[in-house]
Amino acid sequence: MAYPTNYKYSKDHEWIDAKGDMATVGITDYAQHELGDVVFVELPAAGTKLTAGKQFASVESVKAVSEIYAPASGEATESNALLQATPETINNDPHGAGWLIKLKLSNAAELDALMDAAAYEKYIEEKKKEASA
Amino acid sequence: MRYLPKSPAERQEMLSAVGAKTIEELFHSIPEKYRLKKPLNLPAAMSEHEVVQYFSERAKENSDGYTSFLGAGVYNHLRSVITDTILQRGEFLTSYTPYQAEITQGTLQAIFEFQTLMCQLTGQEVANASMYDGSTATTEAVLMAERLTGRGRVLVARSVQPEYREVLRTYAKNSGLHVEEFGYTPAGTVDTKALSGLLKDDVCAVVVQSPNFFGVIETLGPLAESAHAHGALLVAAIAEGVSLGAVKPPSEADIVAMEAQSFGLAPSYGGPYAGVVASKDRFVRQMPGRLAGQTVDQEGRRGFVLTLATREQHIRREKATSNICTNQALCALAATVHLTLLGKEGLREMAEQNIAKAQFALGELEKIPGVKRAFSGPFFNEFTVEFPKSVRLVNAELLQEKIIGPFVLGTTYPELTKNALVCVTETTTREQIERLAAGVRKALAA
Amino acid sequence: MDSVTSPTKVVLRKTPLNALHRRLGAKMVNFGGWDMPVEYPSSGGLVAEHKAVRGGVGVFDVSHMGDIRIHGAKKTGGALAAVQHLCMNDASKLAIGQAQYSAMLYPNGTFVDDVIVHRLGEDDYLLVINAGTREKDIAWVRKNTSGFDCVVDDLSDAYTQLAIQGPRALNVMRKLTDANLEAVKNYWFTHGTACELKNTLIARTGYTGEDGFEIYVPADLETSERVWNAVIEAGKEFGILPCGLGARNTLRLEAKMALYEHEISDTINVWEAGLERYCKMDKGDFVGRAELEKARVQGLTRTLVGLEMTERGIARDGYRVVNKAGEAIGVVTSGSPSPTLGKNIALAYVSPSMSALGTAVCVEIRAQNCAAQVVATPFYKRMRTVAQKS
Amino acid sequence: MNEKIKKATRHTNQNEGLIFEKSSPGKRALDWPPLDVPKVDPTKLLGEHHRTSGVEGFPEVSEIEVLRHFTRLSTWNYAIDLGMYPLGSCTMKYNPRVNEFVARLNGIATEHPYQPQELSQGCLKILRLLEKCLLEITGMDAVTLQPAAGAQGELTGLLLIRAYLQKQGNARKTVLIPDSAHGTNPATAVIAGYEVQNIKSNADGQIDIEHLKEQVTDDVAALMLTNPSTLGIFEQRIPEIAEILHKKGALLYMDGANMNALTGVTRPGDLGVDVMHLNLHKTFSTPHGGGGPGAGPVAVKKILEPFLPIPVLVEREGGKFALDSQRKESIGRVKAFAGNFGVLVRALAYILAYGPGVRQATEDAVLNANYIRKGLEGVYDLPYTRPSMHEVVFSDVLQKKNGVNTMDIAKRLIDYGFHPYTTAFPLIVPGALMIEPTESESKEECDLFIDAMKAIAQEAAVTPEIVKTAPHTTRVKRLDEVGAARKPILRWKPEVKRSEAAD
Repeated sequence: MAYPTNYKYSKDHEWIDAKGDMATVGITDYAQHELGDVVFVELPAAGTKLTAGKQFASVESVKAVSEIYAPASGEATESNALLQATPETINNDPHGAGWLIKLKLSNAAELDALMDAAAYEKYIEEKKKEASA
Repeated sequence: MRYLPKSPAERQEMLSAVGAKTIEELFHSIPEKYRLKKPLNLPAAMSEHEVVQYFSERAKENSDGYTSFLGAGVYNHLRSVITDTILQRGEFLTSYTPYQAEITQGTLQAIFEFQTLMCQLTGQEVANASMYDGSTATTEAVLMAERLTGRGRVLVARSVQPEYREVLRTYAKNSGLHVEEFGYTPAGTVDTKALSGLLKDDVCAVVVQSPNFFGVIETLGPLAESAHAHGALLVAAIAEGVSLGAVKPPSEADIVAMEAQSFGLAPSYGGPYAGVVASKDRFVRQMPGRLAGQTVDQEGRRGFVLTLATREQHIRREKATSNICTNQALCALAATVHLTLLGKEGLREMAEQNIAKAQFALGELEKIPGVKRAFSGPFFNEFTVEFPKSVRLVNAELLQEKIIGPFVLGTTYPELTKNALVCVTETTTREQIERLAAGVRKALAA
Repeated sequence: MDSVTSPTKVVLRKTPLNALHRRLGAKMVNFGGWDMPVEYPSSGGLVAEHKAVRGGVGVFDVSHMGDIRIHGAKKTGGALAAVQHLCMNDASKLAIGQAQYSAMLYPNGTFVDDVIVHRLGEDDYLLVINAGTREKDIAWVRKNTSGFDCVVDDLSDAYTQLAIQGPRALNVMRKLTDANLEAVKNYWFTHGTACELKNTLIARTGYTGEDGFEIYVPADLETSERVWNAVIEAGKEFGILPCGLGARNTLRLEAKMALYEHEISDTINVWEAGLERYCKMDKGDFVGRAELEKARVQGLTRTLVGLEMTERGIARDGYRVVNKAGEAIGVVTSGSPSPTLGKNIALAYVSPSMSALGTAVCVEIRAQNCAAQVVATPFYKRMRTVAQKS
Repeated sequence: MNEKIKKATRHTNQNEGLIFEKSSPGKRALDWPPLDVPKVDPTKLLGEHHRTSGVEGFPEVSEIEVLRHFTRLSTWNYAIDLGMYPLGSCTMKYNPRVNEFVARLNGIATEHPYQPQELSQGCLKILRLLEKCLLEITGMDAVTLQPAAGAQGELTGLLLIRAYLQKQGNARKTVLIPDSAHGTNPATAVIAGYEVQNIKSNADGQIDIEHLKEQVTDDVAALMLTNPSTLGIFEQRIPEIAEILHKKGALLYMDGANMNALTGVTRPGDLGVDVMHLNLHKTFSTPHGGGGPGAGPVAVKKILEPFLPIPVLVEREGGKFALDSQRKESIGRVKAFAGNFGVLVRALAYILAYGPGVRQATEDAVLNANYIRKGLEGVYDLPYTRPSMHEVVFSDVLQKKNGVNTMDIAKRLIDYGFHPYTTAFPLIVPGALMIEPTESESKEECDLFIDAMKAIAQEAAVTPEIVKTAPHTTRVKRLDEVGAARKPILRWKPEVKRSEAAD
């Protein structure tokens, strides 16, 4: 699956799509692939404060729980209600309908620390090599 | 040794196969000086017959031949031969936790049926596959409430089984949970004034038991309302499950912690029993313990699996909802078979027999001068009476009559040294009750 | 194989070596519409031929096999795309001079035919197909490559194809060609002068489970017979024998190589046939892939296993396999005595629940249940040792 | 006739619905003796509390139906009674039936935990003798039989450590746990109020001593060690490890899950262990019963004795025994009543049957594990080559080449008539196959197992799909765990019939 070039990506495999100080956050196709069939998603309530690099949600497959870390700091304004009934949306459309939360950025500058699509794809290529090695 | 399926020749053969001369070689990774040189100092090996003999002799040193009026959390009810016949099937007895669903459908379906029965009994929406016992189930229920509310104060009624409260304190000590207790009224029910005094917005759960330790049935509706008014959850403990055959289920409670010993499990000097945690669907992700779920296989056939395992220790490790890895599957199976045998009518009749016998017993005791009912609240098969003198002295006299007297409330309630908790079940005969009354009369006269 | 022993009828097709076979006194049969030698009494018959191949060397006329060449037209890549679309194995992994076992599938994941794909050059491939399915195969290839930028030639009648098989095949070939055969590994091929024929395709392939070569020479009668005789001449010192389809069948059965209409057909899919190693689901789309994906999720309903008769009796193609209770649980696809193992063996499709090695079953042989058991396959695996220098 | 792999077999298969689907009003499976006291009116007595019409949805069936229902269900289970159950670190050994018999005796099963202690001397003597045996086997100084299972034993052990350190003035912060440990360890540590710090195993699967030295600070309360480790390898430098901890005032906790490798051969107490729990349902053969009940006694050194949970079994003058709950330093009560007495009885029956000969069981267990290791070496990859004790851990790397993983092999094993080994644990071995035969398996059964494992390796190489889609012989195929977790169905509900829905 292609990695949108207008997104930024974290080493923990979250993506963030920022427009001004409003941003949407989700997990990457690579992440959902590693995780397998998603069965449950735990998201923060609107108003929750997020700190870059700190856990803010968890995504569960049948046999694993993965913590999701905030790619940037800010305040959650909305969480994806769709995921409660159909968590598989994360598997089917990780970069689109499978988004996790909307976020009001407190420091847009943090985004500069993240990878762009090209850098991220190189990054996961490395990961795959390690895995196969 | 009769349990070991190898001949000396076979042992030699296997040894040479692994390339060792002596068995000792296989233990070389244990530093020589730490290997035992002499045999363990244990009693000499016993034949099957001798083993039976040893335990038969111990059995004779117990209460065989005595009539008991003890309950207080462990109840002597009728147990069917059928239940034990099923329990002793090797396929149930010698099977492991059903991780390999394809070859443990028997255990899994039985657990699923257990969960269903527990929901029907307690009026809750979801029940787990069982835990150690009523005391740990109550504790786990509180920890669950703590997780759900994120609060650290829990209010427990003093009329909850004393050992349940002690276990809760042991667990609470290090999880930063603060346990406070509140008292009871002359009716024997929880003191709602005292409760509302303590109830603030930092409370995670209010814990009550019904029928409570004094045998009195609590009214849960209002308790739930006041708890909810402060964003707290109501945890209802049930020590005597049979009561649910005649008493309204604790549906108002948010979490129910039940002891299932009354359903086909022998008193067995304190265990093993089976605890249950039942609750609402919306809380299921925070439930402790195993859960069996219905699903389908590749060919669309109904089957069962352990599910929502991500709550458990073997996956969550330090983030698990509980450190318990097992349920009490075999005890839960006993309860499942027993309740299936009882059925809807059977359980109702059983419960009503308990009520009738308890009422008769209270009547007989109240005829005795100086003996009076201690609490006015409605009760099931246990009730509290007050003697004109210490219960210990009365019980000592009763022992002469080969009667094990009622539970001495004074042991855990200093203010109740003259109060006795009498338990009567369908197994107690009219003749035994009359002997108790006669014995008490004699003891008080003395 | 019943088909092999049934008497010749109608007008059969002949290979350029047909007359030679008859001069050698071969027993001829109708094989998929071809008039082919089943065994050569002069060689000592099927068993002798079989043993020659296992222990020394034998030569087969396999000119009845079909050959389809697919090569790029205007821009390169068209042929590869076509082959990838047609065949289940991953042809993009082929180096020039390399071949691979593969198969063409129907959209439902069953077999059109199994093929050997040779990469002749840059965007240039040769598919060697079965005799019985020639016309069908060629039609299928044309139909399914129409959309691709490539050219499809049917070269089936252009070649006489000889298979020189056995541990001594290398010694024989050394005497016939200047090509550096040591460099030609199993399932690779080269072009070299053989029997004075320049630029002859020499492939280290075969259908016997032994080391061996298959050579492709011009199909005119003169050349064909000259080459055949040269091979026999060169093989004399190694005790070479002319071999017929009878031996070819027992040899491939011991090696568990599929035969069309038996182990594979238009009603059997890849998973059932146990050929998943040659089916690269992750190479991208190809005909049959989608249905195979579904079939995989549904799980197997039958699977190909090897049987060894534990009671007297020879399991034959089409016989029922039954369990102890006599309920049908499968069917035999090929069966015969194994000259190498000295046992009666068979391949059969059975329900997966009866596929565990050691499972006891019965084969219904003329209304009689003969005991057999599931055994590991292939029944015969050759030692991977190169023939000693002579 | 030559059937090399005898165990290749079908799984029993008889259809059976849920008990609720058999229910029909009026059927009953149990009758009551007539009431010998006056009948009463529950509504009058209980008022608003009265559940007038019994429990809604409870089944109504006859005795034969109940017996058949559960007997049929039982045939869908695999069990030790049917064959080898090589679940690594679970010690699935033979459960002697005499143990069941004695646990059900009148005067044993019938006793009430609150009955007078002078009428409980038999029970108390049983508990005392079991305590003595466990102390002799572990080489420790004191023991509590209270904990209901291994996990609760762990918690008890850590609470004891906490209480002990607290008394020195500082309970400390962290518990060290090897990366090879069972998931219960970290879960327990947290419930005991400690932070978890992982310590690495070295290439031999042993604790990296140098690394350990750095990690043992004044904040460390204890190290939780499983020995032999979950790799089935004995931790050789354990006395040294104990010393490192003790120097820093920390204690050594041993998870006794694998005691089946040591009983009668060496004693944790002599190795410097301060506290440990035992799993009576593993080493001491009490039946697993499909997942419990168990018992997890905790044995300790003298320094921890004052903190043992109540009640504590004490001997009074005149050789009388009593349960003492008046102990001010105790960590309190971890479970109601006197432990899982019924389980304790079975464990003692097991020990009495062996006596000092219990060492033979340990030897056979270790012999079986090494025999299987030998038989499968080369066929399966052996990531850690140090000598095996009671279990052996392979990995699936050789089979992965054909896309076959440990779970596939495990499921295929079912078709060969065995219960799978433990899959994908310990975590430090990717794709682990963890095999523990126990002493209860004959040479023949071990050979059958080896044959089956070889046959599967062969299949994984030639026809992987048959392995990947296994099992094929069970009454249900692989089940949809994803569906079960996404839309949980955790109880039966009656389907609403149209007619009812209408009115």
